Amino acid sequence: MTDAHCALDMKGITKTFPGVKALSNVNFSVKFGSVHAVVGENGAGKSTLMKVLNGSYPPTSGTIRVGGAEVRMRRPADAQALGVRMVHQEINLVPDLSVAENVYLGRMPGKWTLLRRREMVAKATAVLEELGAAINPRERLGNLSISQQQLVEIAKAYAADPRIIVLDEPTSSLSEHETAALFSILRKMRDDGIAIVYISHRLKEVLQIADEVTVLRDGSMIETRPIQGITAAEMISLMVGREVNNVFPKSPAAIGAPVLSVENISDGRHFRDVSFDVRAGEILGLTGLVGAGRTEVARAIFGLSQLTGGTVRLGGRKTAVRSPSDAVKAGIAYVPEDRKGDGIVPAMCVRENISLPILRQLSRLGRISHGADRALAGHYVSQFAISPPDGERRINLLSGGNQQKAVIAKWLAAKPSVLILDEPTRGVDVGAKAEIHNIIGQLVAEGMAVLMISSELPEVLGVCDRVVVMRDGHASVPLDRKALSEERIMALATGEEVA
Amino acid sequence: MKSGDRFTRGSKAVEALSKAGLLIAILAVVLYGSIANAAFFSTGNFLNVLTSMSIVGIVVVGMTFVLVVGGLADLSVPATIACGAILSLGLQPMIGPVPSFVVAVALAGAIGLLNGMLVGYFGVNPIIATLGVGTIGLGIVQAAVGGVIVYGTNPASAELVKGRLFGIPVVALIFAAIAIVGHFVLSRSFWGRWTLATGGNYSAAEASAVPVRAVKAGAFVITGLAAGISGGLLGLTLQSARPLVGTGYEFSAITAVVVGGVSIIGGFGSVPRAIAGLVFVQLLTNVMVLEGVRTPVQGFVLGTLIVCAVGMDAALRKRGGA
Amino acid sequence: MRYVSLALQYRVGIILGLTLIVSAMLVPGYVSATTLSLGLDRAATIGLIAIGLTVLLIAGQIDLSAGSVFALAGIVSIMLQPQLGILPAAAAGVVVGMVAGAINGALVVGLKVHSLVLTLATMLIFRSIAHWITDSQPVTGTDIMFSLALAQIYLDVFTVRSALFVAFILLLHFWLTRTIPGRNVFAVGSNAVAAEESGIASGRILFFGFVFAGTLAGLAGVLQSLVTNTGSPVFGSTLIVTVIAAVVVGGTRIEGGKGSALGTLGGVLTIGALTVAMEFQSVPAYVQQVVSGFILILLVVLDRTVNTRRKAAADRPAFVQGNPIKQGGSA
Amino acid sequence: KTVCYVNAADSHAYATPANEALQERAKELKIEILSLSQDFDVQKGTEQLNTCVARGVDGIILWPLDPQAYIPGLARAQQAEIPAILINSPMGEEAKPFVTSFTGPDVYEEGEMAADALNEALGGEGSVVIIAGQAGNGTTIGRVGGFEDRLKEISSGIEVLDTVNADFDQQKALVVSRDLITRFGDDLDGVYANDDTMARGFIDAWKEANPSKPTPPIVGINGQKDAFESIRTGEMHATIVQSPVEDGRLAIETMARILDGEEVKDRLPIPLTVVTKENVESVEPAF
Ligand SMILES: Nc1ncnc2c1ncn2[C@@H]1O[C@H](COP(=O)(O)OP(=O)(O)OP(=O)(O)O)[C@@H](O)[C@H]1O
Ligand SMILES: Nc1ncnc2c1ncn2[C@@H]1O[C@H](COP(=O)(O)OP(=O)(O)OP(=O)(O)O)[C@@H](O)[C@H]1O
Ligand SMILES: [Mg+2]
Ligand SMILES: [Mg+2]
Repeated sequence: MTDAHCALDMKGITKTFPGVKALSNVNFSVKFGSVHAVVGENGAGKSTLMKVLNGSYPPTSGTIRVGGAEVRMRRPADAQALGVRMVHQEINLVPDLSVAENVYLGRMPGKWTLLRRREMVAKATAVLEELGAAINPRERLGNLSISQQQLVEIAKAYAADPRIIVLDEPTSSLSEHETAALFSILRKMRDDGIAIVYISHRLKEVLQIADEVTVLRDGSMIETRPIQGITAAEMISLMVGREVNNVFPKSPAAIGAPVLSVENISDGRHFRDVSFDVRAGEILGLTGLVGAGRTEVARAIFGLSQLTGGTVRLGGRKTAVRSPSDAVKAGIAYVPEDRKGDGIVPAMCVRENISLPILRQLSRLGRISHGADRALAGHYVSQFAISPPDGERRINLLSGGNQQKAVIAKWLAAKPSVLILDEPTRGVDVGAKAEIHNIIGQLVAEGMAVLMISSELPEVLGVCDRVVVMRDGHASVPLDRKALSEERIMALATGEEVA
Repeated sequence: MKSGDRFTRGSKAVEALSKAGLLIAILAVVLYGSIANAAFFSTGNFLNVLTSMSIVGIVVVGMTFVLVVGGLADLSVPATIACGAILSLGLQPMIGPVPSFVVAVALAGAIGLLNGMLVGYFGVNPIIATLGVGTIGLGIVQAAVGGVIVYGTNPASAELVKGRLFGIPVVALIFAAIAIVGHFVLSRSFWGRWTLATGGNYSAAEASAVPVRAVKAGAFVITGLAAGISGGLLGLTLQSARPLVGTGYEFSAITAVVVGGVSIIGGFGSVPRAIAGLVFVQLLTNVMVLEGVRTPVQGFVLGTLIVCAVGMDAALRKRGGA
Repeated sequence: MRYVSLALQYRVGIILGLTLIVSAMLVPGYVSATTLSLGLDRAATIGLIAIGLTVLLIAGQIDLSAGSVFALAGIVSIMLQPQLGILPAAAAGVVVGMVAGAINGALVVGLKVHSLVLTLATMLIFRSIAHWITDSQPVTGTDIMFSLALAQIYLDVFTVRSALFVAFILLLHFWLTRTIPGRNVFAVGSNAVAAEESGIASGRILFFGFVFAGTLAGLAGVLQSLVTNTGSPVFGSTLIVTVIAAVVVGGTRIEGGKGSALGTLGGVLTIGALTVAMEFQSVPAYVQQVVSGFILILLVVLDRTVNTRRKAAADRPAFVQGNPIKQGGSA
Repeated sequence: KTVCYVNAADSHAYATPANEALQERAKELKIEILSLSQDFDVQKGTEQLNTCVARGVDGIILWPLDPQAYIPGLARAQQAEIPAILINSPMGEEAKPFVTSFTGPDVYEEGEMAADALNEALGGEGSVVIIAGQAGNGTTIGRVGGFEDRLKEISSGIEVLDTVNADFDQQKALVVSRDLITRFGDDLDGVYANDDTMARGFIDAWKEANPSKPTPPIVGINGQKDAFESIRTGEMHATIVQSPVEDGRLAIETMARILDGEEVKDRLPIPLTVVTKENVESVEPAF
């Protein structure tokens, strides 16, 4: 493989972490002027492979060639010197610097260490414009929304004129519009001869943009194929090693009385006059573009932020939820969107994470009952097939999907009557996604009321009974799913059509 | 589905080593001490060490909570100790020894509460908050007593504290009781689990219905109470108290906790670890004094030791995959 | 609302102004060239150390050993006077500060440990060395006349010390806001992992941050020892608390990522002005303590209330993050 | 007239009564006092001298904590023609040209007196330990230096086994004493503590270790009430009384005389009294 088109050639890459062999003997190569997709289940090792390429993790063994020459990547700076740029799965920016400074982080323009700020801002403006992002380059980065930060992350890699660019799930928090803008840039870069590695769980996007696709499973390379002649179903079966047919299982459940109703709630900042109700045995979808205010609605209902107006009723009774513990008492549970930040306590084991919200119930005279604690974790580890099936393992050593299952388990242990799920399948692979949908299906079958926030329209249409669309802090009335299509939701979300 | 054999338990050995490391170090000091100095290995000497470490040991128990909850350190300890010592002696003529002690500890707890409110509810950096509260507290204490020494007026209470029960000094028994309660709370109770969770990931704990603000504040209240008890006992044993009695106790306590391998970033640690750190530091100091090592050299050795302890801990933690 | 937030942004300046105005009205003889120049000279010692600490705090680190370095550097600059002569000995003292800073930096970066604990340890170590080499006795310089000359006031305002302080703080301001390494210091303090991922050698920045802080503490110590013609192992033992207070009052965030040189200037001057004013009124030391503790907490609480926005995932300060230095992300 | 008083600390067992006595006497003498507290920080004190000069006072009373460091400040005062005197502790020879007088007890002399007392109690020989104050502190240096020099001077057979720092802190003294007692056991014939507080710490440690044995001769300094009590019961051999009240008063009185244009002696000591069982009933404790 020494042909001139070969931008990147990784051979026999193995990477072990204490307790986990994340990659074993992976071969991976990418050509200049092509988009190479990498797919695989959660924890398959996609991000790890890219971090090895980026110099963030030194490989345990294996060789890397860039443009035909063997190189050693000891730190990210080495990779950057070779023209490798990476857009991380998790946003990895400096909140206290300006947008422009973030775009040029590590390579600000200047002479004799003197910074040329005006030049930097002008260049950043141009790059952001090209990406279709309306962001002021002088704004402090920490003040931006997650999706805007994601765009800055992309702009940062793009602005560096890379020879090889790696995008690790760049679209997970982008709207369709922003995704489209990104794709047109990617196509342009490809035509300029840049090698692009594209990681995504959204197989539809992969089919749209990629020229080749590599499938990873359990840390091993399974296959590399041209995109022509491969279907989503084939990719899925390669990823999970078996056939998965029903991507969005929807089990019918008997719908009962409203459990949670909110009337004209506002928080004075992110949303206003939002009203809806969630009924027993129902999945109510809450969708919209990124930044529409869905997460804030959920956090406010759960007591993580305060409402400034409106009423919340549970089982018909007016309730004031001021803190998450109020919410738990009232029977509300919330699975947050930022798993790493708000979902898990990384240094604790799975068992300790699961029992956290109901510790008091497990305790007598302040002492946690050891038996009850273990039993609870054991129950959920086996019910949700959390892998590895060991409640004593530290949760941050689990893959993303398994972490997510543990977070959901944590909340089911609290026996809520309303479960709020915020992007429960974001960044989760198809296999785990189906499992999570199954779990949700079972829950509503048992009569739970579920409020599910999701940006993925196929998921919303496949799973939810009714859907509320949010735009700019305002919510539509709940719409029956039979009356909905992706186009209709998009129209409501973008405001291009009066409902 | 996914096979479990990709997952090994590589971190166990490292974990065991990090636990055993301190015990080995303690044994080494004991061994060296016994060989080097005849007076070292004797009941009398060990009782001395035990008595000497009890007062600071009580603070160590509290400080462990502060470090574990992610509160960095409580620098207001000298003020709290002074408050405990001065009030428990100064109020004796008015309300009697036991009520004075209770009032002293309660007021120390109130200082802890103030720290806790600032750190937990206002989000002030713990270093700044406790530094500020400590400065203010010490200032008020000094203004209150005008610098003069406060003497005890109740010899019976002093005898009680200085006495022995079954041959063990009473202060050491009090310390042991507090350490056991502290250990139980941190490792077995829901409050302790909350403390670990809050230190481990504040937002996740908050989103798991842990009352994070209260838990964070609680760690400072616990330290305040502990320092108050410590100060009260100090006052009673010495039968005199000055505003500056507590100087240096905050550093001694932090040193012990850190040498014990409790993470200063929070989310990890236990009372026995911290106490093992304390025992090690105390025994080492004892050996050095018995050997006639000069004070500056002692400081040098102690400082070097902390560097080694935290360095080793960081190295082990990294290999343990934290 | 906009005025309020503007006022909060420049709160150090406002507090400093208020202090000066109130003092001028209440304290006779406060507004005079001598008072101000001597006040500035007093502030210079704290100020020089504060300059180094500002950089470190912005980078998300702290140096508790500055007081010990201050004493040690001063002692060396005095002890070597007979052998080297005054100025070379002074240079040697500054080098001692630099070396001490390098030790701190190498240990923090190399061992990847929290600087709070590490500099607590080196604080003990450097202080012990100071006692060791002097046998706990103060040492005296060779030429008292040099000290007297050094304490002279020039141009009615500046002493050598205060001129150095003002010059350095202006340079620091320029460096932090206008140069690439200066901006990188903010990047490292705000999110060390992201900085490292972007090819910024955060280890090197931290190392030189400590060297810089050590050098300035050394310089302050040498100047102090030259001015007093004395090197003492007990010098500077309570200094670091005041310095931290000054820097934090100046709006630098102790968790890293935020701060400014001019803020530090404001903080140092506020504390200096306040102290002089209270001393002019014979306010007892413990009341002074209460006042400065109160101002410290007030300003920090204000800072918190201004900056309480919803916490974003990336908005957590590096100082309390799991990996203050790069440890290569996590799963 | 206004006099600047740079004191050691506002809040301290000895300094506080001294400050108060000085203030009170000043009121009688119609002198306004500008009181600055060093809080035991030399560096602060050197700078406070500048404040005094800036304030343009008529005289300066300085409580030095270091034999040298204040000289430039004093020189500046001299340039401004402000007379300065020292209270409580003297400074080095080089400081002489800059100060008009030194009033107060001489810590060095106290060390000498303590040496004499202990020498006498032990009959000129034996092994002792010194429990010293803070390392590097002026009082500690004087009291230890005076003691050691005097022993040499009278060629006493007393051997100093060890000098340990307990920072004028009773608890620290208690802890180090425990170790000293373990270490030297029966070899310990006497103790010299730099102040009575630390002597108290030693006594407590001794009683813990040997509940029945009488204490060896202990000499302290300061003349605190509880030290007097200990001397009565025989737990302590001697202490040296220096009265803070006299200390403070003498300083301001001297300054008043200087302000009136009188000549004063360059050394005005306050009386130091060695208190033993013989005279314990006839002497007033210092505080
Ligand atoms: N720093 C680390 N320490 C220990 N284990 C790790 C670390 N990083 C990753 N792992 C483990 O390595 C495996 C591969 O993880 P990786 O993040 O590469 O998966 P991925 O394919 O990117 O998954 P996802 O789709 O969830 O992003 C997982 O089992 C993960 O838990
Ligand atoms: N970290 C942040 N700091 C400041 N404002 C933020 C932050 N995150 C979000 N916002 C703002 O809050 C508002 C609502 O955001 P929210 O996260 O609720 O939207 P969402 O619909 O849930 O979108 P997402 O897909 O990002 O979860 C938006 O105006 C957004 O810009
Ligand atoms: Mg990944
Ligand atoms: Mg959201």
